[in-house]
Amino acid sequence: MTEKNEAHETQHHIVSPAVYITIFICLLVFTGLTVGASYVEMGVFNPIAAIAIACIKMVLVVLFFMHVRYSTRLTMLAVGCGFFMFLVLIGMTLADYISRAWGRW
Amino acid sequence: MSHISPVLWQYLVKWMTDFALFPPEASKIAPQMDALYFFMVLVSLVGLTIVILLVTSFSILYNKERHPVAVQIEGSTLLEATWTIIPLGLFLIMFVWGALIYFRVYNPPANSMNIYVVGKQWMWKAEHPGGQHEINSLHVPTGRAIQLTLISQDVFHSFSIPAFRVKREAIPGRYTTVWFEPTVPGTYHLFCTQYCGTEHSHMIGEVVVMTPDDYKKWLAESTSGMSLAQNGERLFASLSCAACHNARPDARGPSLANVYGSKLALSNGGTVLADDAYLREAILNPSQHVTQGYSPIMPTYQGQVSEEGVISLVEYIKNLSSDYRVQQTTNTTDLLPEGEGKAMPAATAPVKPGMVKQ
Amino acid sequence: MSDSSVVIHGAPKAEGHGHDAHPSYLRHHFESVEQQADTTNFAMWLFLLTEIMFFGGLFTAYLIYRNWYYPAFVAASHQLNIFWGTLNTLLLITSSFTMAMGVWCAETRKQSGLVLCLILTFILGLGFLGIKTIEYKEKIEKHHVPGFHYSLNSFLNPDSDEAAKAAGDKPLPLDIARHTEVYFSLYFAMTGMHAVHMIIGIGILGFMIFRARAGAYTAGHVTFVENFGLYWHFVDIVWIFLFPLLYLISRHAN
Amino acid sequence: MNFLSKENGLLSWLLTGDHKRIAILYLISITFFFFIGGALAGLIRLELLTPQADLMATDTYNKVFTMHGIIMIFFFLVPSVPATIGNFLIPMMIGAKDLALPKINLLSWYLYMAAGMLGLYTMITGGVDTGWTFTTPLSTHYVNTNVLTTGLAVFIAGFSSIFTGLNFIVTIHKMRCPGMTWFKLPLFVWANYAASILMVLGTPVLAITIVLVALERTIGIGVFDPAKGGDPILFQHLFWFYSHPAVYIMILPGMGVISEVISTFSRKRVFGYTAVAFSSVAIAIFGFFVWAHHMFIMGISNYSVIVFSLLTMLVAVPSAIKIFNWTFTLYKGSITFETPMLYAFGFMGLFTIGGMTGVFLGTSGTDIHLTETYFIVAHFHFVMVGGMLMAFLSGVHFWWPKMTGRMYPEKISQLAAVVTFIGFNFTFFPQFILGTLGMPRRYASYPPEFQVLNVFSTAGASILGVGYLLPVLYLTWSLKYGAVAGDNPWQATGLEWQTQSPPLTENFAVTPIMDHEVYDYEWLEGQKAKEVASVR
Repeated sequence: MTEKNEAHETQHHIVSPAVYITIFICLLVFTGLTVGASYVEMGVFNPIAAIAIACIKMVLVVLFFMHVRYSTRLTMLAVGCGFFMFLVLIGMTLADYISRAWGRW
Repeated sequence: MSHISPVLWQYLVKWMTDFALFPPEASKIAPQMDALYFFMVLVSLVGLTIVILLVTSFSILYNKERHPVAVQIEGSTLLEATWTIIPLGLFLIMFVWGALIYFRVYNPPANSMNIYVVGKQWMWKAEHPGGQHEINSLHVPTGRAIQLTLISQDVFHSFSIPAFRVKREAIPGRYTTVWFEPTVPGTYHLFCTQYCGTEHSHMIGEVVVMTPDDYKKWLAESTSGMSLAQNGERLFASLSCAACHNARPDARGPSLANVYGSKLALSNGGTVLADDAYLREAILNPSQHVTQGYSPIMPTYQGQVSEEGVISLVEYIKNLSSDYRVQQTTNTTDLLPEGEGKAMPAATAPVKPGMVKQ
Repeated sequence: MSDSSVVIHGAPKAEGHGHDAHPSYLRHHFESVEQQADTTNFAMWLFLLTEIMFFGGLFTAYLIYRNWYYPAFVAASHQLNIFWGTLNTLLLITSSFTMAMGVWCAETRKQSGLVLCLILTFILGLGFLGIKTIEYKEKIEKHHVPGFHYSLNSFLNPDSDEAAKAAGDKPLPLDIARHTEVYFSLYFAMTGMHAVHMIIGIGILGFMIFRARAGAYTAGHVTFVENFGLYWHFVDIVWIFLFPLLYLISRHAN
Repeated sequence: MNFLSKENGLLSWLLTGDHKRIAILYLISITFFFFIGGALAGLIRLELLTPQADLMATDTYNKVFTMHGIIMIFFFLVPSVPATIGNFLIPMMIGAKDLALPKINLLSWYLYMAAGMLGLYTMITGGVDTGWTFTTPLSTHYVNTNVLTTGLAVFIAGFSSIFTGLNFIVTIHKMRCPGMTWFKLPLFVWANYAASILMVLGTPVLAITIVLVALERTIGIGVFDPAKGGDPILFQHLFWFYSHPAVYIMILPGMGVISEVISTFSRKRVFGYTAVAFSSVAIAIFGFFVWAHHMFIMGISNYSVIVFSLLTMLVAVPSAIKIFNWTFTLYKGSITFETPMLYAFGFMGLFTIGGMTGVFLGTSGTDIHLTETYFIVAHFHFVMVGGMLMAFLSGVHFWWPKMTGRMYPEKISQLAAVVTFIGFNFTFFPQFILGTLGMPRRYASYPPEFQVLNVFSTAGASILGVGYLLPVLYLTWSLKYGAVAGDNPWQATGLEWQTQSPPLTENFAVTPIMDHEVYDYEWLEGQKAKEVASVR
């Protein structure tokens, strides 16, 4: 199994403070952006922008603060799996609610 | 059998002959559903027989005495593909067949007769369009498509008529529908099948299927004097609906004549089919369903009208094919035709000049 | 697990079981420190997956009702103070940063740095909860807590309410205003669940500060700090989504 | 010296980190809860002997069936095979010394016990009558029984289950012995791995749903309350998002047991190992996509009905694959008929019926007529009792020599297996007919024409009760008087059989190396020949 080998190579990858600081600044900037964006009238793009910025922030935190960028494939798979099921829960439930409005058939 | 007491014997005979093995088929959909049911029973039996036969014959052929050394077999892609694809094919047939029946059961024909059913802990209340009320029973004629519009006042209930093979949940706060066409006169069980609290098992009743003539007789005997629509008209007046929905040129609300079944353009840009569910929503949550061209001034009637009241209003609006009677209602309360009971005085709200139609 | 790596690193040790060969923190059923660290790290990730699904139910409910009751959600969101919300976001992101730095300190065996980072994270977390308390208190005073005493006044008469007035809200009809209660139900359920996670995290942080001062994490065994870091960042991520979803639904003039 | 005799005293058990001891603790506690649930089932059957609600009032009956459901599902079926047999054997099967997280494992048992005690407390102090499904708004606004404490019990039990599942996944990924690649894992491990995925990803959704129900009941938030604009169907979505995968949590480990048993007693590699392994994972994955088939008549959109019905058909296929693969494992084997094998045959027959009737319910058309009736009761009892419980008993008998070092008495246990099978069919087969007739579930009283079949069912339940009591008696007896089992009484190939019985605390004296294929009976013969040669 390769996961073990990878683990040996990557487990003690120490992320440097410079990376942390860069990410931290990015997060602050995106926080400002998301507050600013909510004051701009963009119609349907308001929620899209808000979610998109939140997703970018999340990806930054997950990849660097949580070290997924330097982790084994197994960890990446697990994270992917978690988000996939999260989307299944939301997506398939919402699919019911959205299609209810389509009328009977 | 002389040593068995005759009373006990009679009791046993009655007991054994009374019991049923298959429910009566009393609706048009029942034989169709049973066909699918028996198809699936057949498939199951064949499948089960195959498994039992194989297990038994392998057990006999390859038991330790007869076959002391096992032959190691890795597997067989061909065989495994066979028993993947054949069940899948059968299941897909069942799926399509089942979906077709599902379409039929929950897709009422346009000319069906509508009966409203309100479920509450722990009884079923049926409201016929002619104003006949029934509790824990439902009288229906043969040879006619009957549509039930169900709603619950409190918790989930489920309206089940096994002899018709139909069932639908009555949901709090929303209409659901189901339809059937009874074929055989008789009395059948009506159950609440969704667990609804202490007296759940007492929320049962009977469905009486009658010939059209008997049904007419029954209707005449059990009339309460006022049809649902008339009841709705009275409510319409007492809630002063006609103060706005009066079809005058300066009316602040849209005309309701022929609104049922039409496509409405809403002020938020969407269009919606004005069906029972929509009418109910528009009475209870009007600000979310403003017809295009009108201001959102209609107050909510949530808490002011019972579910039965909403049903009457919906039935009234459904049958409204001209604005004549609405205008009559606003002009005077005395002009109602005989037999409709005395309408409550229409308290017209003071008209504010700033709130007229845009 | 490749045969070679384990046979080389693991099997001979297992036979010998000499205590000098093992660090004290290696538990008996693991073959090597790497395996132990790897395993607990993976376990932590799996636990975070359960947390994703836990909040998933709330996010599903939120999305449905936001679609159904958008005007009510907009009006209700104007009751949240954007200043406190943004400040809280900044606090939490900063605490995430200090936590990440703490992990770095632990990995590079800087004991005083680790203690400092943990204390900073602890204080920032408490600050977040403090601000949350201020916000909750305001909601309680305005009767915006769903339930028996829920008041629609801010939405029926926005002029009587500073926050609504400031946002330029128009009076809502009763049937729309009613649904602000759904918003606040979700607001309290989501931020409440998040706060519960914060409180648990802060409790563990307090414990870790004491252990870190005793040098527990700077002697080579950093798994606990790393795994707690994962938890703390996850709580941060939840807030990263809660903030725009609850506070920023529509701040632009209607 | 073994894990049982290594340390003595109550504390050495209550504070143990040994997966085998925790498994024994679990085995004792789930047996306790099984018999409480079973007693409640007995009360239900007695009440249904007559059409009137005469043995107990309807509200008592409602409490009895609710507690029966909650205890059997959350305190017996969900932990049954994973937390007992799985806990005991998974580390041994993969050649590890323990589960990856022994403390979490112990915590899981304590959470389970706390939840169980809370459940019992609820039952004693008035019970709860919402049905195990906690349907809103009934549970939030209309009943005045102990919904909160029951909810808390289920919530805690959920975390117990999450921790067990998490522990298994981590262990299976990270703790395998040298040479133990994924495709050398016994199918029992695969099945538990699949079930664990469901536990980890599904259970939290139940947890948050219960929290929302509790908040709605106490302070009155409006998420599920139609009066405040909430949607009670959302509760159904969230509840079944867990509770449908939960049935796979219950059945998958049982399927794993059957794979092991059938292979061992026909002395043959499982036919199509890969297909069986992947079908477990397929069930776990597809299991997440079918939850709304519990809501076909509940007012979800018709488009959803079609999609969920189709996906349900797909999830039925892997189960069919398993049944046929087991059948063909027998082909050209060398079959013996010890008790575990008899239970496994029972499982195959009953699970086939249970699975096929599941297709009746997954087909949207027939579901309209059959759902919420005794048909569905019979269906899930065929899967859960006829399937899972048979598998559980099969597994307990199969690994009893390994766990205790003693053999169970063969003749009487074979009798018990046959009695269970007969009693089971008597109890639950009539319920299919009752359901087709339309008899609704959860009824304390019913129309008189249903009585004959109900009498059959109750009569069968009494036979079934005997069938379940017998193993408790003779297994307890065998602890002291049973024949000494030896390391590998069945001549099975799993790593767990290559160590002593009962095993050492650290399972293996020397870390094993998996140098042969899984279910490799020729390798086993070779080993035996070597041993014989070395003795000579």
